[in-house]
Amino acid sequence: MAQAATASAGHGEIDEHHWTSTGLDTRKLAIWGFIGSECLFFASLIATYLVYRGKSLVGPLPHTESQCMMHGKMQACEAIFEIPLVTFGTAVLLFSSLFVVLALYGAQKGDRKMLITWLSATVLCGLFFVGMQVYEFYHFFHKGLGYSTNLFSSTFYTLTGFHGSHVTLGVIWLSTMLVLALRGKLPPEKALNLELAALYWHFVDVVWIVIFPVVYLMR
Amino acid sequence: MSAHATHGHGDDHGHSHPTPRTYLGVGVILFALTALEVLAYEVGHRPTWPLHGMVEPIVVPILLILSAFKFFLVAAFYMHLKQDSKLFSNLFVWPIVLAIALAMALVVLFNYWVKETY
Amino acid sequence: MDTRPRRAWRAWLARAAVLGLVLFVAACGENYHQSTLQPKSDITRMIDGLFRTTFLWAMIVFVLVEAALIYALWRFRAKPNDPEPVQSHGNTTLEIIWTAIPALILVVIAVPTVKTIFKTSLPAPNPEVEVEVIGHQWWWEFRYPKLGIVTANEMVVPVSKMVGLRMWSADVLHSFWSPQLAAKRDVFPIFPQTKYKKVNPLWFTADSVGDYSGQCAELCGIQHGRMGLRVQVLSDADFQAWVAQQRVGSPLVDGGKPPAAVDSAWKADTVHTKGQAAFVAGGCIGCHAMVGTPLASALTLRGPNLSHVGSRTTIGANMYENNPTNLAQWLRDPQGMKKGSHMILPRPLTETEIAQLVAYLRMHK
Amino acid sequence: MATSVLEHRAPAMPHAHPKTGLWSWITTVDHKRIGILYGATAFLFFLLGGLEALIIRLQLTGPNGKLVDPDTYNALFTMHGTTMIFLGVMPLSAMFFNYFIPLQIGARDVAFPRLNAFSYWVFLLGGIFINISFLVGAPPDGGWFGYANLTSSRVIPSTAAAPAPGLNIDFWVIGLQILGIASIAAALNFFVTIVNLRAPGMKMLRMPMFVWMSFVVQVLLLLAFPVITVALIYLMMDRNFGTSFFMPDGGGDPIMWQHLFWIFGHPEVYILILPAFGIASEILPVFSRKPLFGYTAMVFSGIFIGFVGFGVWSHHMFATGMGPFADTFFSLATMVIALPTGVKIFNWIGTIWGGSLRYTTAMMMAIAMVALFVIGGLSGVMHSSAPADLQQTDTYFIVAHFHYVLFGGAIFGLTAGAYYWWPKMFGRLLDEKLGKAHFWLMFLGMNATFFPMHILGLNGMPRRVYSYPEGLNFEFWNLIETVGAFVLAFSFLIFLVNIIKTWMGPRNAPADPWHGATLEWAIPSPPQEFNFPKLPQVGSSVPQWDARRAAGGHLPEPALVSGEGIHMPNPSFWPLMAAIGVNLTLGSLLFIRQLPYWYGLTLFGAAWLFVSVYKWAFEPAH
Ligand code: HEA
Ligand code: HEA
Ligand code: HEC
Ligand code: CUA
Ligand SMILES: [Cu+2]
Repeated sequence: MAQAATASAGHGEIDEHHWTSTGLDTRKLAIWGFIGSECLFFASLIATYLVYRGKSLVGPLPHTESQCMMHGKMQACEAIFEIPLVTFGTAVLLFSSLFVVLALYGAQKGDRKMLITWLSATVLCGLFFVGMQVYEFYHFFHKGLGYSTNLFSSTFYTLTGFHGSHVTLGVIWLSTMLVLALRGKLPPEKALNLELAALYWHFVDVVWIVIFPVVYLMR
Repeated sequence: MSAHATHGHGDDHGHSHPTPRTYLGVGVILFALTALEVLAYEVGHRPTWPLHGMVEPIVVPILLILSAFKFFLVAAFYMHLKQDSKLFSNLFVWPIVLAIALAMALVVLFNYWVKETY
Repeated sequence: MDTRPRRAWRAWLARAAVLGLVLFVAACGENYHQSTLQPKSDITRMIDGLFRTTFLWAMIVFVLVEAALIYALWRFRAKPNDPEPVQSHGNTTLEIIWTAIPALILVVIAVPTVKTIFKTSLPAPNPEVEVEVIGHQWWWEFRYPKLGIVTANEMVVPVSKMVGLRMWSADVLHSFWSPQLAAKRDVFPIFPQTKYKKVNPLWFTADSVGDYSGQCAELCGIQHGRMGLRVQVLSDADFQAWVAQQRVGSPLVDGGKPPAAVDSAWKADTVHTKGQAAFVAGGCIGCHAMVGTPLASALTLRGPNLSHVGSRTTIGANMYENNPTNLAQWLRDPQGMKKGSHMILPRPLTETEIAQLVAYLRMHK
Repeated sequence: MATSVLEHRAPAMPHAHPKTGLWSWITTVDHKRIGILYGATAFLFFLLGGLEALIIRLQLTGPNGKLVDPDTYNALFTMHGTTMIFLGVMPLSAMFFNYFIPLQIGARDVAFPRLNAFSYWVFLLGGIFINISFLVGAPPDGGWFGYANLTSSRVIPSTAAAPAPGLNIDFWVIGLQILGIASIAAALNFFVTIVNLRAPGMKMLRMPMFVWMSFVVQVLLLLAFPVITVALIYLMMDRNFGTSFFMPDGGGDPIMWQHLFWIFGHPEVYILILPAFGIASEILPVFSRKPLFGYTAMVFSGIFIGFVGFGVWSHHMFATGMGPFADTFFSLATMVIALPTGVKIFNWIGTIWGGSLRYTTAMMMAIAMVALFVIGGLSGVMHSSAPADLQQTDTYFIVAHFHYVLFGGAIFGLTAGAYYWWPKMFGRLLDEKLGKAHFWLMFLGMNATFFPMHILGLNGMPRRVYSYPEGLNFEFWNLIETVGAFVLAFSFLIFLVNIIKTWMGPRNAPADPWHGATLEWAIPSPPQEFNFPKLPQVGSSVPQWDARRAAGGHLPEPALVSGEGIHMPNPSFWPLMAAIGVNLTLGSLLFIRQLPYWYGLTLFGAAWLFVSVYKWAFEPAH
């Protein structure tokens, strides 16, 4: 790891076991490469959503009333989206991004209290967001929007579902970090471990920054 | 070995390390931007609200610009791309450029360049 | 090394080269009855011209590149005690030249390409004959909405008249390909519920009378290999006669009801009446529209319309010649004749029924 | 380098690693061993794909072939294409990535050795998974690009009840998803390795060309695979949960599948060819005794190919009727790729020009790759003209094109690499006489098999047909093709004989049998576990030539050293466990349509994966 290179640097000699050509940490490079790859994953999902926008054959539809099949008969269905709830979820996710940098700051400065406080807050926010999504899905389902009801539902659930599963993975990862922090196993030298999780978490957050307006706000 | 590798996580290249204050500031802006997004949405879709006529036709661009700005803030400050190695920024930016290009190409291919029925 | 075997090698090589050339020339000859190199319509001629341009330039590049390569291989082969070759690392002028020349060649190809794209990819402006092409697993349906004709696997068109096709599919993707007349284009499924319909256009003006074979060109399941088609180009007079004949009992004319005179003639004909009884009893009506049967007007059945099956030259989508033996075998064992085909008989037919049906089907020209 | 999330428990002392035995292979994290595993596995899959091709050829030898049923035939070409591409050429390339990227950049291992092992195991299990379909009688049969809606389960929504769809396509969908995980993991690993583990002094523009092309490939993999993953997920949902992503009856569009597939599929073909380009760029200079001509141009043309490769996908869809603007765009974009590729060809010729050419088998294979690829490339340019492609698409003209680039290009390139690097990998030189026989038969067989396909295609023979009637006169060239295919098979038998013969012979290879230019030739053959006792210092793109020149033309044989004090990563068994977890989780999805309670197995697999990943993360890496 790069931090251990300190010993030999400056002497014109290299520490062979910690040599990296760019001086950057290898794991951090990997997580960024992975994030780059994930961009294309979400791009494909979002592109499909956009292409199929407005092409559903039956309701329910996201923003407008429509005819849809419910309880075995065609009837008028209300618009699906409830903007206030998602807005709140979005804000929570944004805050969690803030919290996790604060936690990382604490980890890097060796401020255990700061680390644990903000990391717990992050995990809670993440859990809240997942909970919000589960609630939302449940609610939508009861408004007649099954997974295969129409193109909107399929693309919507797949896109937000995969985002949600990324959030879930992030929560698991951050919780692991939290446990380590509680056990005092996240000293400043190991802050990088948290940084990797945090990068992933931010990525999941910025994906939502795109999804929120594109899916929920654009009619 | 290059000198900067001695600094540990490779996260400060002579720039000042951001402080919780910066993070908080960014957080406030992010929140404000989200509020603006929702405001734009509401104004754009409620004919009775003030400024509706002005906002309605440009709701989508407004939303896209605001969210791009939010995206930028999180990436630059929270993901430390502002201080970190340029390489990381490249690893993020180019895939995004490709992603946007592909998504736009698909939308165009499906909506503008084909006539469904002859 | 002894030089003799080498010489022998060379002689053989020369002979092989001559043989190769002969074969290659033969390869472009008229022997192939489905060849893209034998265009017989305006659109395929246009495409063929374009192909020849690209082919010519590709050949030029090919010869130059391979010649340079082979020359270098021979000229610079290692000899004992070679000094170390000059360690050249590259040459910017050369790089520019060998980017620029290919770029020019590409421009030469690109210009006719784009021109032809704009000429070929749009629907026919005002076709004289309109045909709807509908792909089915694994046969083709051809409808002439304006002429009131529904037929299968064999499209009949007049010579020197622009034919406009509108094409779609009833199940999976297929691709309509008539190499000498119309090139190819995929057909996409349209189901009754489909809101956004993708109907693909194609058009051609055949320039000589003849019988041309073609084939489905998109993998569409087990019998994709035998989803053939024919296009018959007739003189105008022959075409008019064909139209008049096919209109009798077409689902698009009078709901499949034949003119009264024809109808009563048939009713007096035992071949017809017995055959029709077998047709109903054998379950054929479940999948086939047939003049005189209750479902004569149906357009959405599984199998081809059989009202004029006797006038077709092949059965099973250009798979078998339409003769009594093949037809009988087809009815005896459709799955054996075309494995996987969607023609599944509700029950095996008796030999009598088969004989009756064959006579009946062949009678309906 | 460690992958573990935590290293606090990692004791910094050298471990005694078991060096032989099955267990040592199962737990190995050594990039060289993993490379060999990749190579051996992929070669077996290649033979299997070849066997499928031979049956295809036998069926088509004469008109109205009756050897196999039409459905079996469909399965044969589907599995032949899938196997050759995903289980043959890609992992054969991965063998070379594994073995030679670290050696050529002067590293001790890849960045994440355990992730590397994981990739291999996932690939192996995924490959087995997809082939098990044959044993249960449900081999995939939708073509290697599995066009929807043939591959969606609701094909005919008519009155007659459609038969319940078999598992055929499910094997394919899930198998490709599993293989995708292996590819992404490996790509990430090599990407980081190349960026971060180059020896001191090896700037990016000093990297060997093989490493450069591999680098481009990793980027393409990282960017292209997510797209097909999404497409496969949609297809899986359409098949199992009644969605309509590609089904017109629900408003979806089968063309969406084609776009998503080819956005992946076209970059994929460069994923297949660029490693071979890299290998040729290693071999040609060495046996010409001249450095690679136009190094920088070669680097940038490779990058350019990869970049433009993302903007041409719809040239596979000219017949779908995209309208004149899209046709024009994709035609022109496709043509542009001829330019950087041409730059490569011309620079290769520039490399041998004025050289002193030694015709080893490796050299001959590499030259043949250049010569044959040009043919495939030029037919590619003929397809790129959209209206002309309306006649060519889905005919044997296309089959000719892609076998010239895939067999003439990729397989010749990879075989060249095998001959070139065999002594480094196994300490034994392959027999040159047998090698030349292999070469000539392969060259001959290749042209006999695939050249006539041009003629047949233009003369109207469509691809993917299980038989053809007599009247069309296809039989003569088909017969020649079949003969050619058996010549090819025979050439590979000679290769096998060569391998076995060499295997039984002594270890006779010096460290640098060819007077190579790059770092892998500076160390013993085969290399020791740690590769380099001391990280090399690199001053140019041909470090070994520099060293040789500095030493006055003769280098002493490098000595074996003890490796005392070099920490190598610990062997680990968790990568295999995690790979099993991946396979259980995804593999069990095979049955969700039929038997919902298989969800239990999915959950079990996920739990298994979860535990394995934690074990892996908390296991000491060194
Ligand atoms: C290794 C894999 C590989 C490679 C490298 C390529 C390279 C190219 N391919 Fe190919 N291609 C495939 C694998 C590959 N292809 C496969 C597998 C399919 C079929 C998929 C399927 O349907 O199953 C396919 C199909 C395919 C199609 C679709 C055909 C159809 O189905 O209708 C097209 C159309 O444009 C195409 C074009 C090209 C072009 C222009 C190149 C170019 O990159 C070639 C560039 C090279 C040269 C041109 C030669 C060297 C250059 C010079 C000597 C310079 C001078 C040249 C000129 C001025 C022309 N390919
Ligand atoms: C890298 C890729 C690759 C390679 C190397 C090959 C190699 C070969 N391919 Fe191809 N092929 C494809 C990729 C490849 N192929 C693809 C993508 C398709 C399209 C599929 C689709 O349409 O979906 C295709 C389709 C395809 C077709 C068209 C089928 C059709 O459309 O109906 C044919 C027909 O001749 C063919 C033939 C061959 C032959 C004869 C070889 C030969 O070169 C094979 C030579 C190798 C051997 C003969 C192996 C030696 C075997 C032994 C020595 C036996 C021992 C065996 C064991 C121990 C198990 N292939
Ligand atoms: C389950 C549906 C089904 C039933 C029942 C059925 N057919 Fe068919 N038939 C088909 C289909 C589908 C085809 C097209 C097969 C192909 O070419 O792949 C076909 C093709 C034919 C053809 C060839 C038509 C042509 O132009 O190529 C004839 C003749 C025929 N059927 C006669 C009959 C007769 C007579 C019966 C009753 C004894 C019958 N069919 C019952 C579905 C059916
Ligand atoms: Cu219809 Cu192939
Ligand atoms: Cu392509």
